[in-house]
Amino acid sequence: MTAAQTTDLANSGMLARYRTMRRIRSFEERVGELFLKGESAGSMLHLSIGEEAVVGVADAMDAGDTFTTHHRGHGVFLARGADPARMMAEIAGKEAGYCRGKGGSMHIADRALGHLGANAIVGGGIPHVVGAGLTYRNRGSGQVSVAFFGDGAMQQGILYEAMNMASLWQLPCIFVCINNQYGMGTRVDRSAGRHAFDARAEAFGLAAARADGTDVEAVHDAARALAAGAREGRPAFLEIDAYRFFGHARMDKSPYRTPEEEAEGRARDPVGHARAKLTQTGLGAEEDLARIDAEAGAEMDLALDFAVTAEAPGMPTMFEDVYAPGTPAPRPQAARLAAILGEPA
Amino acid sequence: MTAAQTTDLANSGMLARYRTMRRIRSFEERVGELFLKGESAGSMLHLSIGEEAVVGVADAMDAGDTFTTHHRGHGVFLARGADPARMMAEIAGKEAGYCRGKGGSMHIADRALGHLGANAIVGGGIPHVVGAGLTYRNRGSGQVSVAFFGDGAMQQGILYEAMNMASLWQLPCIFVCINNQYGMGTRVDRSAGRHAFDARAEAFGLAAARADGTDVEAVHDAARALAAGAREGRPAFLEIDAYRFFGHARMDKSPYRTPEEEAEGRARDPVGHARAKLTQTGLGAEEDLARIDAEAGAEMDLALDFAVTAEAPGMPTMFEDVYAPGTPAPRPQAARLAAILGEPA
Amino acid sequence: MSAVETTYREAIRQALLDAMEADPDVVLIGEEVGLYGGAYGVTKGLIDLFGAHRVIDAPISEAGIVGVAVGAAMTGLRPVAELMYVDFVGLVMDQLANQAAKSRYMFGGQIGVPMVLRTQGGTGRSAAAQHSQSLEAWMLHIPGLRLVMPATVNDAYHLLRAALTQPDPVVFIEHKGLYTRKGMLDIGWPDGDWGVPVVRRSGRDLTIIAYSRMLHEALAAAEVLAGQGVEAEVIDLRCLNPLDEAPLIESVCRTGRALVVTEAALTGSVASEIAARLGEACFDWLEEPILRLGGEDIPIPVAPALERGSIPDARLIAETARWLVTREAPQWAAQ
Amino acid sequence: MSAVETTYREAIRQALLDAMEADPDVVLIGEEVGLYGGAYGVTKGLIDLFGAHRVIDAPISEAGIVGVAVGAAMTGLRPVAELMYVDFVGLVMDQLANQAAKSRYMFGGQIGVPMVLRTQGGTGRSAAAQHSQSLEAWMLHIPGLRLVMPATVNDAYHLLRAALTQPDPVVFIEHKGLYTRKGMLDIGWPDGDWGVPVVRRSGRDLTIIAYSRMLHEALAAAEVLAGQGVEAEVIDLRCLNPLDEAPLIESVCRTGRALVVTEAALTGSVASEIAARLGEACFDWLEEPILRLGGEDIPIPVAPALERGSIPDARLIAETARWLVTREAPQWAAQ
Ligand SMILES: Cc1ncc(C[n+]2csc(CCOP(=O)(O)OP(=O)(O)O)c2C)c(N)n1
Ligand SMILES: Cc1ncc(C[n+]2csc(CCOP(=O)(O)OP(=O)(O)O)c2C)c(N)n1
Ligand SMILES: [Mg+2]
Ligand SMILES: [Mg+2]
Repeated sequence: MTAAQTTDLANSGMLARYRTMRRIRSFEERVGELFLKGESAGSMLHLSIGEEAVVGVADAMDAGDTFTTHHRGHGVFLARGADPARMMAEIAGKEAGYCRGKGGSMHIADRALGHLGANAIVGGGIPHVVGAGLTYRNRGSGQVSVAFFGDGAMQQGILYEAMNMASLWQLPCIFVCINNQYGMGTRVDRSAGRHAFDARAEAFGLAAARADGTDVEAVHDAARALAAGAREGRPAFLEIDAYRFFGHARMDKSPYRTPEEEAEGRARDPVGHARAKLTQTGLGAEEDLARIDAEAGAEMDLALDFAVTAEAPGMPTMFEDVYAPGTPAPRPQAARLAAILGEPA
Repeated sequence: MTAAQTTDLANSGMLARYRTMRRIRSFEERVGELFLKGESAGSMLHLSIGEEAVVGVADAMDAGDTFTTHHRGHGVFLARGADPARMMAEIAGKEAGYCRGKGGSMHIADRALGHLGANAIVGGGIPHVVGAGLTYRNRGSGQVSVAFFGDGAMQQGILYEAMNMASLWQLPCIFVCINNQYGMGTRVDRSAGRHAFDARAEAFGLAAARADGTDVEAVHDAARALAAGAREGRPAFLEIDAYRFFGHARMDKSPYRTPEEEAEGRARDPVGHARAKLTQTGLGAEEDLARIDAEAGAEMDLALDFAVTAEAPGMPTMFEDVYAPGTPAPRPQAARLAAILGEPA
Repeated sequence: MSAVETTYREAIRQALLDAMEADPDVVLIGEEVGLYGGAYGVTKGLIDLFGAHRVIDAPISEAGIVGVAVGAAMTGLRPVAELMYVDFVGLVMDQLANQAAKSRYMFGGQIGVPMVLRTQGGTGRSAAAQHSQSLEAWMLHIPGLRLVMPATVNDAYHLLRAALTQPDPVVFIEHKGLYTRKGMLDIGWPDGDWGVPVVRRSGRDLTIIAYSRMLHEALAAAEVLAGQGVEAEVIDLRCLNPLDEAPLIESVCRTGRALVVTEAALTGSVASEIAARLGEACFDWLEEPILRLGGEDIPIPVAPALERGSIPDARLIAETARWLVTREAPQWAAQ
Repeated sequence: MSAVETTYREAIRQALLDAMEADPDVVLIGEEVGLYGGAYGVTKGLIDLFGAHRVIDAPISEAGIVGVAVGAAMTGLRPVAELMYVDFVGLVMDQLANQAAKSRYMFGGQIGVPMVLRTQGGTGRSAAAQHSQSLEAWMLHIPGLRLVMPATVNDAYHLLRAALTQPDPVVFIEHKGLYTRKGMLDIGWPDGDWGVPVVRRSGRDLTIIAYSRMLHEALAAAEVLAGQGVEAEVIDLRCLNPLDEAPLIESVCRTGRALVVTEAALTGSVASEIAARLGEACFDWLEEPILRLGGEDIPIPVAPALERGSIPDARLIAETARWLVTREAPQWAAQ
């Protein structure tokens, strides 16, 4: 490829990444609406607004690569190609959702797109990518598996067990810490004795880097470099420095931080930053960007409608998927009671 | 104190440390005999031969300080003043043992001497010293709590949770890794992706040091420095570089390592090293050292006899100590059966 | 002092507050217990009253938190470790079952671990499979632990105060669906002694045994049953360990019928243990089999209707109890 | 192929070996499974046959090991994770109960976790409170898991082979006291189907239900009882989940008496669950209460005599069974 071609590619890539970030932002806003309509399954909804630069990592992954996310994983999955309608339906607990309305916002997964599962246990999904890495190593498949998690998970012991095994066995794994500065109400300086997290990863033998979560291109460059190494068996750690724009979940009004701090944090807006960059560099004309924004909004409105009007799962489905079809399934209580109290035939 | 006085002290200290190391060596040899006599409670006996330099850490602790150990903790406890007879009796599962014959070799503890417990779960006792540190911080008591564990525990997640909390809260804690190069049959380079363990501790904000486990004085100097800082709220990590002279437990003949390696490892003998140093420097005359050796052997012979002739605990004691005296205790099965099947009075 | 109306949440907060004032060694340690005031607001404001050395915001390190509490308890403090959801107990079972529960025994009685592990469980918020479980059966199976699950506002206060005087580790499990529940709190008057079940309603036709949130479903069911001429006795276990079985045995031998209710997945549940014991103790007095009602043996689904449908409620309890007494099957069991 | 005599240990090793030859996706991962050959020698030599990429020596990171197995299973391997002692399961309950067991359900059936967790438990080696437990009751309480505990050499082989064909996670618990036990292995002939209890001895006077090492104590007891004119039927559960209760119910309804035996601490044990179910299903046919025998509700003491005395043996089973049938109390219950 000529240099010109590569820059074209990079440019179109930037525009594509902007579009994806905007779609994430619009999606999360609709999740808020879904909740306000009283149509969400529960209130444990964790918005990734302010963390859209994860798109930079998603774009550094190949088609066959897999990943797990934490509870704040909507953005990552959208960046990996999720259908927002099926996501929103899952968040609403509907049969048409990715998980038949059984998992909800914190447990979205999709085998087809390599999403091995969002997890509601902080740190719970991290070792799964090491297991995936083991599969890829043994098969020489060249795939990489990526764990996305928050700064809070940096204090979970299993992360270090997982990093050590990836390092010891040189597995194709990437550990991505989305540091949005908070675990619920606890700022990172109140949760970590020392929070140069890359130093921790290095001490376990990983290639480590930090990237500014305001700049999706910086994140993308860092991720591309680490992914190339990981594919060769040099597991890596990437910290994305971001800010959680809103409360931990829908109920949290963040009384534990100042409006000033929030204003500063929200100024570090990856979507706005990318938009400005595109206009400044002339890579994206205002009308094009406006159209992208409008399309994203419209797309997510449809997703919201789809979720609201979709069917709730039928009662008997509750007994499905506990075990694989064709294997002994749990006996419903009603059947048990009937067997005990029903007249002996 | 004059310089002369301090050196005198140090010198007598060196002699005392030699005596303690020799006593540990003799004790562990008797544990082997206890097993061969078929008088030990089980065969899960982990000898600390080759790790006697832990005396250097024990000597850096004050009277009120506390500690926990891993399963290979006989040496540490002896260095903190244990009565070898009661220890041996516990290893034999006798009522006269430190734990009434309920705990055995892997679960020796003694409140009076600050031993908060040996642990058979790798890493299990580590967070307990952080809890002790919390108590001492809240009370401003000036005490320090020390966790002794092996290189294997460096791969246990809870260690990092514990180190992070000690670092975050600046607690008076010391984490001592006795690196004897092996976890059962796994050499440290097969268990850790990167095994510069002090780098791991530093990444969590601890003061970290390594010391040559062949030289008890080097261990002692490092421990004294770290203990002074820990007492002021600067938690620390110390790695003692040692070698496990014999098998993991009584049954293990170490087929996974070469005789050459074992010969080299056993050449790194802290007891022999200290003895040579004392004679060379003229601080210990050969006859004095010989007397110390003989006394240690005689003392441990007595401990062995005591353990062998001591009484086994009575059957009813099995129901004691599950809960505190005076609170509801478990109902023996025999009583339950009698209540069900016995004729209703 | 006379009774005042308050909430289950407030009663627990009051118990913590009073215990901390009465005993300077009581400290709280857990995620978000300080500045945030607790994920469910139970510890709100306590950090302002007692400071950051006694109300300790911990990192997300559950195993470490419980391990720290064990060590603090061994050395003289009386820690209340908080596990935000009982669903996370899988991360701390080693520290709970192998360390906290066994230390006194392994060490021949020398070292006790007087700590309380506060947590909450249960369904009701569409929090899905990892935030809605009822895992008390795991704790019941561990000698050395105590286990308490209050259902009423008054018990929430008194049983927590009592737990904070115990010489051994107590697992204190609250229910997320009860925090806003109102009831009378009488600081001078517990519902009953530590370890003793309380008869919440008397009746002659059958005995319904429940605990935690299911107690209220059972009482609602008893009300319905009364209207149908069936008098149910309702007993609240309160403390699952220690447990004085005598009142249960006395009641079941009198009524001849028992329904044991739990919100947990039925298989391997507390209800199974109680049923097994009653089957042994009351055999000669039974008119009908000891019957268990519990959650379906499935993970908790997020869809609200499925979640609700997967655990017992007043209607199911009433219909099953009536079935047990009258032998007339309810509609849903007709076919 | 005809039957050959071998040991429980060898049968398990053979099952692993045959499964690894039959299916290249089967990998072993655990502490000391490779060079060391397994703490109890079960995997001896397998690393030489299959290499370090399929027989993986893991660091001492139990939670991580099970988490790695979960991820490997999700992506196409069939991992056999080994937990050296079931006592360490407290470190992995989150990965086991919240991850392995619930993934298929939470993800709407998309992602199964076909892994086996091999471990061993039980008393007999004076290994003390943290190396002698029987914790299967925790697993029984987790929907989504399968649970198998072989007692015989033939089952050790066949149930492990069967476990390695299951689409869902199987916890396979061996007994440290059975490894050297000899028995006949017939590779062409399982003792029974997966999930179906097996009648190991027929009798008319009572049904003794046991599993794992307790089966052999029960059979020895039945022998003694026969000499006293009491014919005990002895049933081996084998698979605790899935469990086909029909054979248990049929037997107990026929004999009218049941004794359910476990080595675990009795309270909250598998024996309690079985007793509760039989109490519900066999009520009208019972001559006597369903009786449970289990380990005392205490941690396991290290003193050999105390350890032995804390769990059931053939003598206690025989005397209790005889008591149940003849209503003549044994000496120790006389006073
Ligand atoms: C093991 C575990 N502990 C605690 C929680 C409760 N919890 C949910 S999210 C959260 C904060 C997580 O912070 P972080 O990892 O930084 O992710 P973020 O929410 O900031 O994206 C906590 C404590 C949990 N779900 N799992
Ligand atoms: C949690 C846990 N995992 C595994 C074991 C089995 N085990 C006992 S000692 C040991 C090796 C420990 O190595 P290390 O920590 O270096 O201590 P050392 O034996 O070398 O003194 C292992 C794997 C255990 N007791 N606890
Ligand atoms: Mg965060
Ligand atoms: Mg070692």
